Amino acid sequence: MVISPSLIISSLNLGILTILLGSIFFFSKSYFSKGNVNFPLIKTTSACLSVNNDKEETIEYNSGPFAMAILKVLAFLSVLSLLVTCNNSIQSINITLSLWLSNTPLNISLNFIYDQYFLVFLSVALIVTWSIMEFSFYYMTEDPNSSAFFRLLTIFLLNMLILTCSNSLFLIFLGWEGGGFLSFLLISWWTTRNDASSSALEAVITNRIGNIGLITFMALSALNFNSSNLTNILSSNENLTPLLPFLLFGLILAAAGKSAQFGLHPWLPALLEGPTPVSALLHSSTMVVAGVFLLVRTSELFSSPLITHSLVLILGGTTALFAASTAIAQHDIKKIIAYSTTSQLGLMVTAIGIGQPALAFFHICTHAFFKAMLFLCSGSVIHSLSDEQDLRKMGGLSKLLPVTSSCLILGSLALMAPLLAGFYSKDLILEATSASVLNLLGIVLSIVATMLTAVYSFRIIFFCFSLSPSCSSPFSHSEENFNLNNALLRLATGTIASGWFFSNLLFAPPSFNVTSLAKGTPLIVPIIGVAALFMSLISSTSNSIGSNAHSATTSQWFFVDAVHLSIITMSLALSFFSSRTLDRGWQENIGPQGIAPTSTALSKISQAGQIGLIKRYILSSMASVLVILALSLLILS
Amino acid sequence: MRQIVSTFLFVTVVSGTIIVVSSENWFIIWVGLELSTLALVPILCSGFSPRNVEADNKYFLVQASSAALLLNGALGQAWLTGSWSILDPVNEVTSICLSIALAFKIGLAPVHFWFPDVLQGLPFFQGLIIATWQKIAPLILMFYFSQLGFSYLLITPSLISVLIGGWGGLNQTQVRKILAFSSIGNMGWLVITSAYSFNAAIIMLVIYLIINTSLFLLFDHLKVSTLGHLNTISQLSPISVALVLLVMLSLGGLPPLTGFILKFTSLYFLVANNFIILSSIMIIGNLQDYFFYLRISFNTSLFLFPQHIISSASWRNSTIISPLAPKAWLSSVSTVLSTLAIPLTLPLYIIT
Amino acid sequence: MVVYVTLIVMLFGSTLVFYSLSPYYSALGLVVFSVPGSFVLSFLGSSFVPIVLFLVYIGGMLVVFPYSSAISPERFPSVNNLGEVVGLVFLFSSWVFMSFDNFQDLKNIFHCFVSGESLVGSNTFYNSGGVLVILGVFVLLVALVGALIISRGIESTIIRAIWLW
Amino acid sequence: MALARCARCLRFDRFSPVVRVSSARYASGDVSLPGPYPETPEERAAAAKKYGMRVEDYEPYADDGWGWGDYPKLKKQHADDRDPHGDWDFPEDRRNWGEVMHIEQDLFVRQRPNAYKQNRKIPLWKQSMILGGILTTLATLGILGNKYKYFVPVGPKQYPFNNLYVEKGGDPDAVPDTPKNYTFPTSSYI
Amino acid sequence: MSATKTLSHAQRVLRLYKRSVRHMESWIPERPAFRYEATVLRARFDEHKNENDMKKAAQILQAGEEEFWEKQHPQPYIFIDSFGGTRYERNIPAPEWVLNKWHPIEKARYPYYFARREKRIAEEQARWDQLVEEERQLIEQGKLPPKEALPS
Repeated sequence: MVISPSLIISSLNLGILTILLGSIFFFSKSYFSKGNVNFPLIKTTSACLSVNNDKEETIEYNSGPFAMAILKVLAFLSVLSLLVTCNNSIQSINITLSLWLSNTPLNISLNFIYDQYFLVFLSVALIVTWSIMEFSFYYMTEDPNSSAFFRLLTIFLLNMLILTCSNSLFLIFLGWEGGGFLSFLLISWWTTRNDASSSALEAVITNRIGNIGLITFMALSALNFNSSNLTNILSSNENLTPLLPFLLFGLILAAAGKSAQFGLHPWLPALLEGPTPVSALLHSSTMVVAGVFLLVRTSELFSSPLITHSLVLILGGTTALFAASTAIAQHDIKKIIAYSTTSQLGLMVTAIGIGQPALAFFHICTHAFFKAMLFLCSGSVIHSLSDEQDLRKMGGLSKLLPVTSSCLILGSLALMAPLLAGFYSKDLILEATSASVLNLLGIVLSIVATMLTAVYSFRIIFFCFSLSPSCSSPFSHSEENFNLNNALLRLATGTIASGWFFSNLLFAPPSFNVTSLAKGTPLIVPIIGVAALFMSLISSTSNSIGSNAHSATTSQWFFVDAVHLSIITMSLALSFFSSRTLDRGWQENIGPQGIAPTSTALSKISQAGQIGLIKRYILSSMASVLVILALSLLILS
Repeated sequence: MRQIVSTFLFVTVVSGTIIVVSSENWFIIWVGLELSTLALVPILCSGFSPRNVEADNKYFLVQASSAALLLNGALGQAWLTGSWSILDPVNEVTSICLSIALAFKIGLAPVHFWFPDVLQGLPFFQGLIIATWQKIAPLILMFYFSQLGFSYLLITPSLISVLIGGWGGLNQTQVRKILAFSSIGNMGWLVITSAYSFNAAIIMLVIYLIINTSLFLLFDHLKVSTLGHLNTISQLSPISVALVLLVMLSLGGLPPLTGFILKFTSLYFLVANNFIILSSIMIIGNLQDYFFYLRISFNTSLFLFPQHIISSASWRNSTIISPLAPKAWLSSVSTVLSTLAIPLTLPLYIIT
Repeated sequence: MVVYVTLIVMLFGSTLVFYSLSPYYSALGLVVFSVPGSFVLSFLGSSFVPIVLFLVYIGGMLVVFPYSSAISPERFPSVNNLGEVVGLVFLFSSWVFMSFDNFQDLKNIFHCFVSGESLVGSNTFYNSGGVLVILGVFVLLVALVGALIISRGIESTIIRAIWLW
Repeated sequence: MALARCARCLRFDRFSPVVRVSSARYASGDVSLPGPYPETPEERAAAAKKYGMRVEDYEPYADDGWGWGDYPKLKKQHADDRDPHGDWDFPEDRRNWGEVMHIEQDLFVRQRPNAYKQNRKIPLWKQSMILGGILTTLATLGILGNKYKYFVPVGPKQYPFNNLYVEKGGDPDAVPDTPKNYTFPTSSYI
Repeated sequence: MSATKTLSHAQRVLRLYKRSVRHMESWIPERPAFRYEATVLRARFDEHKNENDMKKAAQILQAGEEEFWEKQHPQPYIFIDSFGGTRYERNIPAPEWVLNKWHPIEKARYPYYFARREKRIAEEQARWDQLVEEERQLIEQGKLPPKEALPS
C-alpha cells in the first residue's frame, strides 16, 4: 500500500506546523465586503468597524479573520489526522530533518516525534485556540492594535506545538523559551499599566527559574548520554546511576516552574493582568501544561527511585490543596478560575507522581476544553460588565447572558459531575491515587482539593447568577455576537464529549482495584463541599470578619508576602559586599569606566601612524617587520 | 575609459589571479601577481581625481616593492633548492622574504599602513576590487605557505592585525577607512586560521569575500562615505537600511547570520589546537570591530539626524535600481548570501 | 666582481628612473640600466638575448631622448634628492649581496627554470621557454596599455606621495 | 574591624569615581553626590542642607567602609505605600521634585514587588508562622503517610485449569503441575 | 505638593465613615443585607454626631479606627478605574508634548494640524508670559508674598 497511515499523519502534521509558521508572517489585512453573505463574521465586523454608509462596503483592517480561518482549517486537518490514528493504532513516528553541527561531539538535529500524545494534544490545542481566537476577535475589537495580538497568539500556539512535537532537547527548549517570552509579551499587553508590567516581570523571572532546571537537564544529558535526543536518553537510562538525582531534580524544577507548582506558583495568578483571551490560552492548553507535558514525555526516567515519586506526589497534592483553598476566598472571577487551574495542575502532577503519566495527559486534554470555556465565560461576563471583574458586583447575570451562564455552570460541573469531560480523568486520577502504594497524603490532599473545587465552582455560580443584580448597566447585546457564541458552544460540546471520546476511542484507561468507599469518594465529596458552601453562605459574612483563617486563604497563605521579603533580604545581604566592591567598586574603574579611555588612547596611537606618506609607510612597515623578526629569532633561539 | 579597454583590463586582472592560483612555479606566480597589479593600476585611477591618483600611486608602489621582495624570495628559493616549485620546503631567509611580500599584498598588520589610505582614496567599486578580488591570490599563497610550517611568522602579525584593525577603526568617521580596518582585522583571522586548517581558511575566505562584496556594493549604491551621511539611507532607500544593518551584523558575526560561521569555524579550529589565550585576545579585537560595526548600524537605522532640505525632501522619491543592472543583481545576491546563507555553509563546515 | 659592479650600476639606473623628475634623467636611467643588464646576461653565457636587448634599448632610447626632450623642455632638469638614490642603491646591493653571496651561480636559476637548458641561442623560445615568452609579451602589452591610460590622464595628477618627505 | 579595612582597600572610596556610580547620582545629575562622611556638626548641617532635610532627620550611613559617604539613611518605603491619590509632582512614580531617594531606590519603584509592605493587618511574624505551620503540618503528614500506607492488596488474576494453560495455546502434552494459588506475593508491590 | 498632610477631625471622621461603608460593602455581597448593615453603621456614627467634648470625640474616633482596622476586608472592592483597579492605567493616551519630539520629516506629513498647533502654542506662551508678568508686578507692589525657591 503506497499511502500508509504514518505517511498521512506525518505529512498532515508537518503541513500543519508549516502553515502555522507561514501564517505568522502573513501580514496582509483581510478584506471583505458587506455583500459577502457566506462569511459568518460580517455582523461583528460591521458592528466594530468604521462603515462609510454611502458605499455599502465594510473594509476590515484586521488580521483577526485571517487567523481564525487558518486555525479553523488547521483544526479540521488535525482532527483528520487524529481520526486516522484512532482507526489504526500507530507507534510514534520519528522524523529527523537535518543533521546540525554533525562533527561536534554532540550532534544536534531537528528531530520531530509524532506519537499519540502529540496527535491528541495537537487537535485539542488547535480547536481550543481556534475558539479562543474567535472569542478574542470579539473581545479585543476596541484595542488599538489587535492585529498584533492575534499574531502573538498564533506564535504562542506555534511555540507550544514545537515543544510538544519535538524530540530533540534543543527544540524543546526553543518552544519552552518561546512560550516564556510570548507570555511575557502577552501579559504586559497593556504596557502602560504598571501592574501588568510587574506581573510580566514576575512571570518571566519565575520561568527563568524553571529554565534553569531544564538547562540542567539538557547539560547533564549531553554530558551523560552524549545526545540531545529524548528517545536516546530515555532508552539509555540504565547507565546513569550517579547523575540521576540531578537529572530528576532538573526535570522537577522545570516542571514546577512552568506549570506553577507550589513554591513557584505566584506567576500564574499574575498572568491575569493580560487580556482574558491570553489567560484562557495560557491556562487552558498551552503554557502551564508544558511542564506536565515534559514530565509525561520523560516519565520513564522516574522509574527507578521511589522517593522521587513520593516527592512529586506531595508537591502536586500540596499545590492542589493550596490553590483550591486559596480559590474559595478570592473575589476576582478570573483569579478563582486561575487558582482552579493551579489545583488541576496539582492533580496532574499527582498523577505523574503515582506513575500514571497517561492519566495526567488525559487530564490535560479534558481540562483544556472546560478551562478555556470557563475563561471565555468569565471574559464575556467581564466584557458585558465593561471590565468589571469583581464577583461582588456581578449578580443576576443569568437573565442577561443565558449562553454564558449556562456554559459557566457546565464548566463548573465538568469537574465534579459524572459524564462530563473533567470527571472522566479526575475520577481516574483519584482512583489511581487511592490504589497507589506510595503515600497516604496524596489521596487525602487530592480528595480535599476535590471538595474545595466544588466549593469555589459553586461560589462562582452563586455569586454570578443567583444574587440580585448589583452591577452597573451591562451591554445586553453582547451575546448577539457570533464569535462569542460559536466559541462558547464549541467548547461546551468539547466539554461534554471529549472525555467520552478520549477514554473510549483513544486511550485505554487502566483499571484499578479500589474499595467502594474510595470509588464513591469523587461523587460524595463535592456534594459535601457544596453543602458546606451553602451553609457558610447562609450563615454568612459577618462572623468571618477579621478571622485570621479567612485572610490567610484570601491572601494566599501569606506566601508572597513572606517569601518576597525573605528573598529580597537574603539576596541583599548576600550581594551587598560584592555589589559594593565590584559593581560600585574597583571593577567599575577597571571595567566600564576603564576600558573606554584605554581603547581610545590606543586607537589614537594606532592612528598616529596614518600620515599619508608612502615612504614612511614602507619604512615603518620594514622597521616593524624587522623588530618582529628580531624578537621572534631571539625567542626561538 | 573605453568599454573594451576596461573589459580587457578586468579580464587581465582575473587571469592574473587565476595564473597565481593555478600555478606552482614561483616565477609564474610572480608574473601573475605583476600582471594583475599592472592591469589594476589604470582601473584604479580611471577617475583621475587627485586623491584617486595618489591612492593609485601608493597602491602601485606598495605592490611593486612587495613583488620585488617576492621575486627576491623566489630567486633565493630557486637558487637554494634548484627548483621553482612552491611545494619545496623553504628556509628561513626566503620564507621571511615571501611572507613579508604576501603580507604586504594583503595588508597584514605591521605592513598594513597603505591599505586604509588606498581604500579611502578610491571610489567604492574600485575599493571593492582591492578589498576582495586582489586578496584572493596572496591569501591562497599564504594558505599554501602556512602549510609549509613556520607559523610564528604568521601568527604574530595576524594577532597584531586583529588588534590593530580593532583599534584603528574605533575613532574613524570615514566608512571606507572603517571597512579597511575591519578587513585588516579579518585578514588576521583568516591567516591565523590557515595555520591550522586549510579548508577552514578557504571557507572563511569565501564567506568574508561575499559579505565584503555586499557591503561595498551597498555603500556604492547609496554613495555614503562618512558616518554622518549614513542616516540619509533611511530616506534614500528604506529597504537598504535593513540590508546594511544585517550585513554589518553578519560581518561582525552575529549567530543567525552567515558571518557567524566565519568566526565559529576559526575559533573551533583554534580552540581545538589549544590556542585558547590568543584566541581570546582575537575575540577582544573582534569586539572592537563589533563596536564600530554597531556604530554604523546605529547611524544607519536608529538615529534621525537633523538634515538639510535635500535629503529630508528625498524620502518621497526613493531611488529605484532596475533588477537588470548587474550591480543591483550582484548586490542583491551577495546580500542574501551574506545574511541568510548559514544553512549553506554547513556542508562546507562538515568537509573541513 | 665585475658582475657585482654591473649589478650595482643596474640598480643605480633603475632607481634613477623613478627618482627623476624630468624625462631626461629617466631616459638616462633606462640606458644606464640597459647596458649592464645586457652585460650580465652575456656573462651568464647567453649571447643572443643580450644583443637583442641592447639593440632594443639603444633604439628605444634614441627614440625616447628626442621625444622626451620635445615634450618636456624644462630648463633645469633635476633629480629628487640624489643622496636617497645612492642610499637606496647601496641598500639594494647590500641586500642582494646578503641573499646571494656568489653571483656566478646565477646560472643555476636560469637553468632550472628553463628546465636545464641554457639560453644559448633562441631555440628555447620556440620549444620549452615559449610559454614564458608569450606570458612576458602579454605582461608588456598590459604594461603598455596601463601606461597609455595613465599618461592620458596624467595632466590632472599630483605625485605628492613620492616627493614629499 | 578587619572587614572594614578590606572594604576600604577594595573600594578606593571618595577619592575615586567609584561613588559616582551610586544610583542617586544618576537620578539627580549632581556629581557631588554623595560627598565625604560628615564628622563635625557643621558638616552634618551642610550635608542635611544639601539633601534638603532637617538636621534632626538627617542620619548618614555608618562610615565603616561600606557606607555611602554622607548619603542619608532613609525610611524603606515602597512606592505602593505612598498615597496614590496624593498631589505628587510626578504622579506616575509618586515622587516630588528634588526629593531625596533611598540609596537602593530600585527596590522601591512601582515595578518591583512591594516587599516592605507597611501597616499589614496581620504582622509579618504571624504571617510567616501561619505559613510555616501549614507547611510543617503537611511535611509531617507526608512522613506519616510514607510510614502508614493505605491500599488494597491485589494479586494477579487466576483462572482454573492451570490458568487456562491449554486455552492460552500451551502444549497439551506437557502440562505443568498446578501452580500455588491464593497467595499474595508481597515482594512485587513495594 | 507633598502627600503627607495633617487632617482635621471632621476629615478623619468622614474618611473613616466612607472606608467602613466601602469595606462593609465588600464583606456583604447581597444588596439588602448590606443596606441594613450600612444603616446600622450610619446610626452608630450619628449617635456621636453632636459630641462637643473634643477629647471624648477623639477617643471615640480612635476607637472607631481601631475597630475598622480589626474588621477591614483583606480584598476590598476597588473601582475599576481607581488605583489598583482592573482598568487602572490601561491604554493611557500619549501626552501631548510628544508631538514636540517629532522630527520635521514626520511633522511635514500633517502640515495643517501642526500649523494650527504652532499657533496655539504661541498663544499659550503669550498668555503665560502675561500672567507671570502680572504676578511679578503684584509682588513688586507688595500685594503678593514673594515666592520661595524650589528645593534644589
